[in-house]
Amino acid sequence: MPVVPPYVPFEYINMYLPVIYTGLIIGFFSLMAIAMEKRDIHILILTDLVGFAMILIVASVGTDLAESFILPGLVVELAEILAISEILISREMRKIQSKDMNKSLSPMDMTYDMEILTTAPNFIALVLLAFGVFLTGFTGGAVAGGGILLYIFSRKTRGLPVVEIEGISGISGLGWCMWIIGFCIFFLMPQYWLLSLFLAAGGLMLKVATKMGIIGILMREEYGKK
Amino acid sequence: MYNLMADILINVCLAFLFGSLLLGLHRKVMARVQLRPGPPLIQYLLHSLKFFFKESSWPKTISKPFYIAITVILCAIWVTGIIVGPVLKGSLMIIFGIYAVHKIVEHNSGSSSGSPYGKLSCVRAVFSASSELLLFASVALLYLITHTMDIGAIITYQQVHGPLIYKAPLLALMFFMIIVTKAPYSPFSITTGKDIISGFETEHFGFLRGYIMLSESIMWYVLLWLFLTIFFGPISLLWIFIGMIIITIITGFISAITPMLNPNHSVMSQLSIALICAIGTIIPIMI
Amino acid sequence: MDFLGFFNITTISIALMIIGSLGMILVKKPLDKVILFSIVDAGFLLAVVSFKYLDVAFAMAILGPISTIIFLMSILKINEIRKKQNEGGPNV
Amino acid sequence: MAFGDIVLYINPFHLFMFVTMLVFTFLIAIGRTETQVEAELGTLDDKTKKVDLKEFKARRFLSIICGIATAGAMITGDLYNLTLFMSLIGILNIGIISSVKQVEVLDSVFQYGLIAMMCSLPLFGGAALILGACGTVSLLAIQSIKPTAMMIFGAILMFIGACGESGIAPFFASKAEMFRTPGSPFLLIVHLSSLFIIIRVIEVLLIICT
Amino acid sequence: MRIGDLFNKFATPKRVPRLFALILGLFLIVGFLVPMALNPDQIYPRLEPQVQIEANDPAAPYDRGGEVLHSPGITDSQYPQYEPKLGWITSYVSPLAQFVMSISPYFGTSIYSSPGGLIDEILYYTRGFDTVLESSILMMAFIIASWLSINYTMNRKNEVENIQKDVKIAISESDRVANEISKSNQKAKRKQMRRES
Amino acid sequence: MFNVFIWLIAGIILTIIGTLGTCWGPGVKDPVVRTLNTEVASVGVSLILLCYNHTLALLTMIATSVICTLILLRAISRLEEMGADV
Amino acid sequence: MEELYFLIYLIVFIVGAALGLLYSYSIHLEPFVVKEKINIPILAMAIIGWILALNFNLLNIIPSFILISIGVFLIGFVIDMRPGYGRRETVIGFVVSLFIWLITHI
Repeated sequence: MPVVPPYVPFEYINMYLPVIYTGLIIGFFSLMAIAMEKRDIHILILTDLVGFAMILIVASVGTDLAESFILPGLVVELAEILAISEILISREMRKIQSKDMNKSLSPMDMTYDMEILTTAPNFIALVLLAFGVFLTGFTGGAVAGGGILLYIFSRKTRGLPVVEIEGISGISGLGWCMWIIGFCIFFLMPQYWLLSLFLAAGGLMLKVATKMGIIGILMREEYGKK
Repeated sequence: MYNLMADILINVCLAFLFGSLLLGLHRKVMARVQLRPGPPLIQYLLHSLKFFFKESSWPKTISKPFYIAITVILCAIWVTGIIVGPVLKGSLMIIFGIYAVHKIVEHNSGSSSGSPYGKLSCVRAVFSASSELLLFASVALLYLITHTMDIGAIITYQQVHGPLIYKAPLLALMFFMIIVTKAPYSPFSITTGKDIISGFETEHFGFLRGYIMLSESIMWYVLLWLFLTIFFGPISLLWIFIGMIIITIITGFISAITPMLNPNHSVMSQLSIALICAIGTIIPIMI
Repeated sequence: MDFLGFFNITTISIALMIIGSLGMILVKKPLDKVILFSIVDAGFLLAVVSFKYLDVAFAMAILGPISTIIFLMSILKINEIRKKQNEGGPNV
Repeated sequence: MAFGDIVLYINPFHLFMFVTMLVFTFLIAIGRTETQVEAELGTLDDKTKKVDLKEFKARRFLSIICGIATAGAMITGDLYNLTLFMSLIGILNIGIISSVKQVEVLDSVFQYGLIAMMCSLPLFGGAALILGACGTVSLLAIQSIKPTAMMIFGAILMFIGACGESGIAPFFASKAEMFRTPGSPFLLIVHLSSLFIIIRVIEVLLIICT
Repeated sequence: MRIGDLFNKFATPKRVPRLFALILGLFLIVGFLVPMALNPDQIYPRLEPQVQIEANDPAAPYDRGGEVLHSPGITDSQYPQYEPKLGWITSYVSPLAQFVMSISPYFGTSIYSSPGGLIDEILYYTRGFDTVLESSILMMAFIIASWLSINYTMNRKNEVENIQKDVKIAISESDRVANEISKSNQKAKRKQMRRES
Repeated sequence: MFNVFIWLIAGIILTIIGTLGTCWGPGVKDPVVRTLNTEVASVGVSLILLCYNHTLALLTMIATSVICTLILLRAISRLEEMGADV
Repeated sequence: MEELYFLIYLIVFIVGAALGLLYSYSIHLEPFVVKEKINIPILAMAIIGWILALNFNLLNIIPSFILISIGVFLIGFVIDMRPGYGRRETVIGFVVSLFIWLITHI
């Protein structure tokens, strides 16, 4: 059985047109909806769909390269949504503050009366972390990050203290350094590829996972206990 | 015996002197159209020389390295423009880049001074850059016709096929719009409009202003040189000079009789011209 | 006619997904949407299983509850906020 | 010089742009911000707008990264890499302005951010269409391929993306309004990066379309 | 001037994203008229879907040949001359992944996404620079978001400045209230005086 | 007989239904409803990725779409809490 | 070295212009006058200058660039006097020399 064909298989060529047209259609729909929409938060939500259209167009090529291009696309979408939603919030805060200095803008505390928040998260988070560490790389980071996020969340909603933000960003910086060193070794001394592979994969995993963890920490106010 | 350094030096001096005279002529033409006597021809030159001997002062509010460096950068890029254009007949893309840096200089010399007029000019520089770059992209469309970006190669192309102004008159119009935009007091020169004093030059005194004026005259020379060389084919230096004088007189007329546009309107009308001309050029190529 | 042959994994999962998604779009209450979303998710899990990617199914099975928890928490909070705002303006 | 499949694409034009970018980045690294003075309405007093130290540090960091990213975009020889550089520049431009206090400026940053997000569709999508049509994203390889309608479609998509990302007319308003804030070195890099990107994209389009 | 009004409308920041979306959306429709076809001569091609998993290959969708630490996998890269160790990463399988491989044929994805695998080859080695950029984008977005939230949107209760501001607001508020009270007092007094006079 | 095309078409249908639902579906004036509707489209996209055997991309997609939704929901709740009119 | 000659002409022109400006300022101190008479020496300078600049090939003995330089100097002197002065002289000189040029070339 051949492991890698010399050309793109016939099936992918058949699948190309439907998928790319789907991408164009959903891109068109969501962009038209944006053009009609008036409120800012709705446009932010709809840009998520524009990202899906992009992913479909990239994925339709159906090679390994296309797959490795989807990952940056997803990351860019996530990153931009995060940054822009934060800007939207701060803009509205400043607007309200300039109108009425007297208004409190701190988030409201909530009491969640859900049993699942006390029992499930620890286990799920542990499993996710283990799975993420096994996967490593970007995917592993995302999975492990989901675990960390859930853990922080559940602790927060139960009113327990969580780790400080500085510690987590320190780990993130360490991951970044590992990862860059891994890359340098790849290009300068390819004979040590195994070492650099582990450095890069581990570093990226740490980095992404801690980034996701930071999201959890950023949101600790919203879902805090009374 | 060919000496590159001497060539550069001669060309820079030539550009500075002739550019200043042309800008003086521009002012004179405007004055005559508006029934004023107007200053002497060499007034602009005398101005720019004068500023080098005046005392320089620094406002308290400036952003330090940029306030000074930006004028030097302005001077340096247009000297580079001379080297790439008249001296080496190099790539048009570099001149495109130089033009972009010129827009940056307009932007930053406005904002680095801390003056509100400079600030407004800075914002307007961003407005105008968004359309002027598209106009300048006419040089990119030339590539579709001539398949080269090299000025020397474009000249030889015109030797074979005749001047490009017959082949692509709309592109020439686009490029001419850039020249009009850069002319003082033109309807599109929103960055130096008199409603914001002198725009980005307001807070630059002494030798810094001298640098700015020097570079502006070089810029005027380079732009006219480019226009004549790209669209009128291999013509001698004498005819280039005569062409420059004619174009300056035309722009003088335009500047004298038109009011300055509101920034949005300026940008959008430039964009409309760019769009129409680009489409009008591309469609014949495709067919 | 073999009607039972119709109930294979493909049709069931596609039916689950399409019914779930149609329901999810037509239903207006956020909490109902979360329930219907888990139906869609179940259909998708079946799809992944029929593609024989056990580890992807595993990851989905873990991430599913997380998304449900997150949705629930957010929706509960938003409901609370809306209730308060209807009572007498925000942060009263 | 090569980073795996990503090869640098260099001629005098790119070197000029690259060096200019690095010069400006250096100036930003050593630069200080200006103090904006405005007259106040109703009185004879002046009102000064300053950039405080905390904000200054964050914005300078982002600006330097933006300068380096633009310099990289000038010399990269890979289409997909170029689009990634563009998105990086887009998000950095948002970040450089996002820490200001004026509501109007924040509003235009937000609108620009929305455009930057939508731009990921034309940028990555255009690059992927070109990949689908040519089988490669290396500019050196694309140069020798004759253009097809699909490649030109992808190229125009990329151009629309670059227009939105760099605030060329008719999408200039959201970008231009961002500049009504103090901090001239940082504003400079926002403007410079977008202009240089549009020039580079025009050049890349010419490479693709001929 | 109608056209002037139109130009002014284009220059409103709030309209720009919508305008952009409209233009882009309309241009996407043009895509249906353009003849599109996938060029089969791609770099990094892969087998048609589900072939490997149906052959019960334990490293299912990402098996690209090669023997662990003996021979490289098959990778069709753009510039093989710049990549002296091309394909080695694809062929490497970590001991843990080897164990997983031995127990079940359905764990291919996780096997090949743990160190050594196709995505590692492309992301880290042949197109490493893309990955640097991609995660720089993520990092920058996080820096922006966390800067904003730490300095502005979060922890508003505890900040000294905010407390000072709150105190100021409270003072001005009480001043205002006092003013209003005194004003109404005066009004009442005036009314009373008028009534009395 | 395992046919990828059935799944592909199912994915396409789901994506388009989800998009339409998000853009003009019932009750989308409420941002929460709109955000939840994007999940349908995301499942459709995931299905298409599955058909292409882009499984690593699929894993990442599942993780990031959850996080995206979380971020959006947080923004919505925060804005509503402030009483902002956006 | 065409550029070098042009540079010389330009410098000579500018020097001439500056001298003309200084000269006219020393002569005419009054404000701008709309009607002025033709000044004969200036007219002579203008005619000589324009003839030298345009018809340099008539005098083959002296190198042409010297002739042009002198001509350009005189032109500059006349053309750049105070506003309102030297206009008519310039026009007359230009017309005369153009006439001569046409005669010699046709």
